[in-house]
Amino acid sequence: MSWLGPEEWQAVALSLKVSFWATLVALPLGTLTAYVLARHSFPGKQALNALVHLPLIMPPVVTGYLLLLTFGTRGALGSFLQEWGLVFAFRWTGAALAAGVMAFPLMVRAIRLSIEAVDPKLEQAAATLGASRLWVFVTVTLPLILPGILAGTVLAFAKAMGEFGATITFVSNIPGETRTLPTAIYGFLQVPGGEGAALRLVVISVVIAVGALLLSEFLAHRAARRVAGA
Amino acid sequence: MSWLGPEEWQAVALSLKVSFWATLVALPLGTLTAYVLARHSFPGKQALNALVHLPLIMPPVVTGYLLLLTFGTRGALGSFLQEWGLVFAFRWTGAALAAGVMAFPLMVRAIRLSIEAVDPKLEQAAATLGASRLWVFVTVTLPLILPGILAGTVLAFAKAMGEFGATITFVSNIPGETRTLPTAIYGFLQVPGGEGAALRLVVISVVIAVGALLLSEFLAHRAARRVAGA
Amino acid sequence: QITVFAAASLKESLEQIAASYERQTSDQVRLSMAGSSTLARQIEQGAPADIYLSANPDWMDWLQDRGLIDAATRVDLLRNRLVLIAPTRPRIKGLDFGDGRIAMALVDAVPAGIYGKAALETLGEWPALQSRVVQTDNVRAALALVALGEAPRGIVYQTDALAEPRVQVLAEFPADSHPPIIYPAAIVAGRDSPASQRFMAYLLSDQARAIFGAAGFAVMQADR
Amino acid sequence: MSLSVRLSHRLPDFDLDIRFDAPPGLTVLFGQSGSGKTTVVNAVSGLLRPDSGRISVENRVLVDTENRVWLPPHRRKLGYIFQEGRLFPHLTVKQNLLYGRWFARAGGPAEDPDKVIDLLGIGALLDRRPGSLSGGEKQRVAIGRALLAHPQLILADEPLSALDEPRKAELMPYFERLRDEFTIPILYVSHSATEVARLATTVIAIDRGRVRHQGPAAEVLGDPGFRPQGSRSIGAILQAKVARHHDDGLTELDAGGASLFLPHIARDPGQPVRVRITAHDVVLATTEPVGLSALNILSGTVRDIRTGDGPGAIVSVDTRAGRILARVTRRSITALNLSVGQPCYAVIKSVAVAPEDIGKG
Amino acid sequence: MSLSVRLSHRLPDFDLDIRFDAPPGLTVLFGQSGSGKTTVVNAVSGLLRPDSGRISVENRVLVDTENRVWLPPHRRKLGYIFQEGRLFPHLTVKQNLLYGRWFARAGGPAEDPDKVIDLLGIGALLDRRPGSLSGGEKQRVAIGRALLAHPQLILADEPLSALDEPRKAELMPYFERLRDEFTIPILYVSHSATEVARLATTVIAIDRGRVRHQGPAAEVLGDPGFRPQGSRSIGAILQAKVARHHDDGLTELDAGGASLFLPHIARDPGQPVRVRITAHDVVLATTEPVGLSALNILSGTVRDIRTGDGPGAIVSVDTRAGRILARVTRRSITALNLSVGQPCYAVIKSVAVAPEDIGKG
Ligand SMILES: Nc1ncnc2c1ncn2[C@@H]1O[C@H](COP(=O)(O)OP(=O)(O)OP(=O)(O)O)[C@@H](O)[C@H]1O
Ligand SMILES: Nc1ncnc2c1ncn2[C@@H]1O[C@H](COP(=O)(O)OP(=O)(O)OP(=O)(O)O)[C@@H](O)[C@H]1O
Ligand SMILES: [Mg+2]
Ligand SMILES: [Mg+2]
Repeated sequence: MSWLGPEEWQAVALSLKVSFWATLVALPLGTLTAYVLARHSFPGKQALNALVHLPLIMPPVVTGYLLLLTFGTRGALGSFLQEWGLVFAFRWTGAALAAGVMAFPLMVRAIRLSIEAVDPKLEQAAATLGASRLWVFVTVTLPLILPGILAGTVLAFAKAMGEFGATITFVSNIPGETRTLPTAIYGFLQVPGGEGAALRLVVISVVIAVGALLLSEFLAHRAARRVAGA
Repeated sequence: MSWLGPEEWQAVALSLKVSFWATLVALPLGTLTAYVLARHSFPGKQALNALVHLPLIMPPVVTGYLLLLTFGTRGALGSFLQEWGLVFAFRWTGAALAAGVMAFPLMVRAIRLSIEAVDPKLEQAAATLGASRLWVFVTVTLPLILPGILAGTVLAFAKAMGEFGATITFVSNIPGETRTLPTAIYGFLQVPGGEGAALRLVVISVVIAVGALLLSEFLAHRAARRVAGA
Repeated sequence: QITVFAAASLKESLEQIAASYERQTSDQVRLSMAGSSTLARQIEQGAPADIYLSANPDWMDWLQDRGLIDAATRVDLLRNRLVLIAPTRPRIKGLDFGDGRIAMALVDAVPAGIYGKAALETLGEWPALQSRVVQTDNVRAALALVALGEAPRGIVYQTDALAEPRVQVLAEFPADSHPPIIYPAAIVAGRDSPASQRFMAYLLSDQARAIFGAAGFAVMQADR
Repeated sequence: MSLSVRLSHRLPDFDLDIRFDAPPGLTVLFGQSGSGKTTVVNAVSGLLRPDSGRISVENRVLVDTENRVWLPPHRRKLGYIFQEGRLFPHLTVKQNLLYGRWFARAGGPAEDPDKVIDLLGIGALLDRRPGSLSGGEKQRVAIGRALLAHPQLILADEPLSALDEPRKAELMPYFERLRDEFTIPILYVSHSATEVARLATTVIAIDRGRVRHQGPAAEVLGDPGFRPQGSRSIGAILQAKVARHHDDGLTELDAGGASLFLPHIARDPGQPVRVRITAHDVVLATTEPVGLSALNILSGTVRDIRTGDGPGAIVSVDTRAGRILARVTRRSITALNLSVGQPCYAVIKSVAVAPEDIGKG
Repeated sequence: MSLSVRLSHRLPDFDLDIRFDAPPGLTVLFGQSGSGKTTVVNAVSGLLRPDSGRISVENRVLVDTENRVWLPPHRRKLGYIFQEGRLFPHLTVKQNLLYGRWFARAGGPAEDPDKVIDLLGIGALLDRRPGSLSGGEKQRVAIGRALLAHPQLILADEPLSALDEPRKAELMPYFERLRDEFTIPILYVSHSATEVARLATTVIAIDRGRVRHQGPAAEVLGDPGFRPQGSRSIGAILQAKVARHHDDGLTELDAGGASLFLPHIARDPGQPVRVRITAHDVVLATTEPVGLSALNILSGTVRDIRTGDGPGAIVSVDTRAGRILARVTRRSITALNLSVGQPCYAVIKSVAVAPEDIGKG
């Protein structure tokens, strides 16, 4: 498309990369967290639950600031992880982290709701047939919560595509490294006459996210039809 | 608490009011939308689905801007509604609208997942006992999706408490009218030395939202225990 | 009652001014603080603003072009200066860009960033420094990056640098290295009332100037 | 005809094409697992929309695809006892039971809930929720829920299969009462020959989606050629009247002039009863037996002898009480030299007639 | 003892306190709805953690609260047929059937899936998902799933209740084979006297959470004082050997020297069988009857006469074949002047012995 400059394409590509990785890494963690919250009770459970929801509650800037304090080069965890070669500050990885953190509560909620809807009697049946807890999860729980996983994934992906406040606060806006679609859009909106360019980018990001949404609907529909038994 | 000035208390009260109304109005609409998306298929269904997700996908500033264009005093819908005495622009009602719109996809997703998990056989059983479609919904579906409704409500409320970008873009940051907690936090972060005050407000908003979260967990837990049969 | 839409960076000073103004008159002042662009668009959409106070002339021009402000009332209220900052330790002096990241506001979008980029271009440093620049959505975030030590250098307004004890000012950019940093104010079209005029006048009063000055702004002469 | 069903519907791998007309009373759908019984019931209930067909109950047309008539399930005035319970998990047992009443409609028997609860033995469960009930308890609540909905048509899909014998024996008279006193049409799916024999007015035997036998219960069950459920279900149904109750606990019946002694039947003298005499419980004798513990010895004439591949044979004997079927071995036929037209005696023990096999006339 | 259960557990409104020891073979839990059968089975399976107790199977301790032993369900090597199916809705029938194999353990009979599928008649359903199966089809898949899991202990909670008689008749020999050939301990819940009589090695009758009767099947079922399921379940179990197959389709059994003629039994001469003669199928005679279609007439001596409140009585007769119970009316006892010690004849029709009531010895 000729109406997008190379810088914009770069932002599109970066946003895709960031959202993809944010979603991918959040998925197993989110599933685990959702499972633990849905099926276990332990001291500190509600604290974990609140922690997961924090990014939703706080203004994104605050979340970004806290990420900066924690995962920045001077941050407690950041300096520790840096020794392991894992750098977030001013890197696209940091953008992915911010997007992942912001998307996490949405993902966990969706998956948790699905897990709570699984009939424990089926899991018990699997156990009597010799499946250990892990196998029960993999062969029974997981396939049954597929709709929730899909919903959580698409919510997280959409959120990651749209995340702006925490990302720019945490990793700034470096073209080619952390300049995602939303920060580019924000930039265009700050200058008079930038609306046109902003609109183009909004359309692109909507098209991508809606595409992901439709794909997830299609997959969920297929899974549901199979379970209903056709 | 003496460490909050009257302006801050005003912001707290306003945020509560805005979030409460945003959630309250979104609830029936969100439930209806979720039901339609979960149980019906019609042309344009995926368009509706995409529309619901838009606020999640687009950067909040864009959503706020679109709200401004649509519901502002000069906006197409805004000027129409104004004749009916419904003014959103630069009013707390507008803040509630922005918060509601931003929270809507989260609420719809949660409720929809729950509806999809309800066994249609139970709804059929209710129909054979004489319940019309509406009654089936009220007496069977609704009580069974209570966990989803609670999850959707608390997600929406938390999101509304934290919503900033769309709100400030749509209704500005007018004390007593549209200055919610997040916009107040933003204001403090824009001036030197405001971090302390910002932090206090963050703590308040976290306390409120976590309180709502714990309440919802407690209610969901009770509902679940009752269904499991004690 | 009058409503003032003002750039968020003016929050503290304006709140003090409004307070003292309210003490002196029976008028009530409401301050709505947000980004200049946000406010300008809201005024375009009929926001109930009486006075607009922008952090840069561009958005004021944008409104003026659309006839949305009362051009006759427009004044350049304040000036600011651009400085290079670093964390307080180690102590350095001079226009030393060091190595590592340089935190700035968005160089194509946010005024502080635009001015900063212009200054660096004038000084011929931009090509060399460009790749080291990290951009934030507002100048306060750039300041925070330096204060936290995440970025070893930053370019911010003097007003911001003065109030942050964790940073030191290395140098001030020459005033001619960038377009003048001007905060214009004007009464919104159709909002011209005795009350708006009274407050506009108060903004230019000595009392107000003293408050702005204490915050680090350079006060313009009311010569237009 | 009270219940008229024309139904054709295709499912992947299964093809249903059913037509039957049943008079008022209880119609049993009989057939092996997977033969399409539940599918038929679902079509009558409106939960399944058949590809084509017409179903009417006492002149109410429930569905008629040709004339585009479609009554939605909630307007069919049903009491549907599902094969799998389907209790509402969020409601207490009591709320489940009274659910149908909330939508109470005119007509249909207004059963007293306390009586039904008592009959089903679920009085202690009222405040519980279905999640913690045992299998049979769930089944009983499901029965109660359907019966208390003021139904004008009862659909019962294997309602008693999860229950123990004494409980079954308690519930069968209840269905008889619905059939006889309230004259509600009942469509009843069952695998049990006892239930069929006792309750059925009409039997519809289906097999792989098609009706194989249909007719009055006495006819279908008395037909020696009908044995879809194993030979045990063959038997004759005799119409009789209560003649007298004896002090030793026996009830004397008058069956077409012949006396039959059975264990006490709780019905007043003069009332009609019907008695199922299963063929394998009848002993034949060529000379009048003496010194036997069996109290009922009916003289008659051999009407028909049918032998199959097996060692057994079905002998029909016409007696004053009606036609009686006896299942004997071919060896006995040879030994006794039985032939059509020959006089003989049918020996029936009083106690061999199971209490479940005695029903209201 | 193969299966040893000591169990006490409190539920709201229900208090379970069960202790029994069962020898190898098939142990039937018998009792009315809500008596605690499923709760016991769940404790054995590990799905319920009892408040206190000890359960062991063939010296494997599954749980011992005192010594803090707890084997989780997936290590108990079970094949649990649930009362309510519990098929995996996301897997095909085939995947459901083979689920247990994925976790295949050493030991337990490695049944050929094709054979089990064939026996259950579910070959045509393999690619379907449980959602679209009929009630009985689901039940059959659930049985197959448990049997194919290489179990070392089978728990069957009313496995046959949703099935029709012919299918039941086909499946019962299969459980016999598991019991006899593979010697897998089986804990089996049933409401059906036929199943109990045919399959049970040991009967545990429970009532409101307590064991009321326990012992070998022949003993418990032959005890005239035991009639929890209505009088039909009383009967004697005779041990016999196949003597000969006759051309006319009858099989002659040798029961302690006496001959019994029954419809063909598919077992080789010399093999042991056990036959349940229900008390209400036996006719007593004081003089040797002649000209009767009944082929089996055993002479013996009245051992015991028990009368109750009803019109009936149970007469125990010692014959060469073993003790036989006869249910007759008190009127007959008076008429025949029966008394203890008196010689008499027990008349048993060949065909009165239901095929379901004949099992492997
Ligand atoms: N969670 C629970 N809370 C309270 N009572 C319970 C709970 N679970 C079971 N019960 C009660 O315990 C009793 C025994 O239940 P169980 O399921 O063992 O019965 P059962 O003998 O299997 O009956 P059925 O033949 O009807 O299946 C029942 O009365 C049941 O209501
Ligand atoms: N949705 C479906 N898709 C494909 N086949 C189906 C579907 N629903 C039912 N069937 C098949 O239709 C046949 C009839 O099912 P139905 O439930 O009517 O049997 P049934 O007579 O009630 O049997 P049971 O006694 O086992 O309950 C079965 O073979 C079943 O597998
Ligand atoms: Mg069925
Ligand atoms: Mg049970």
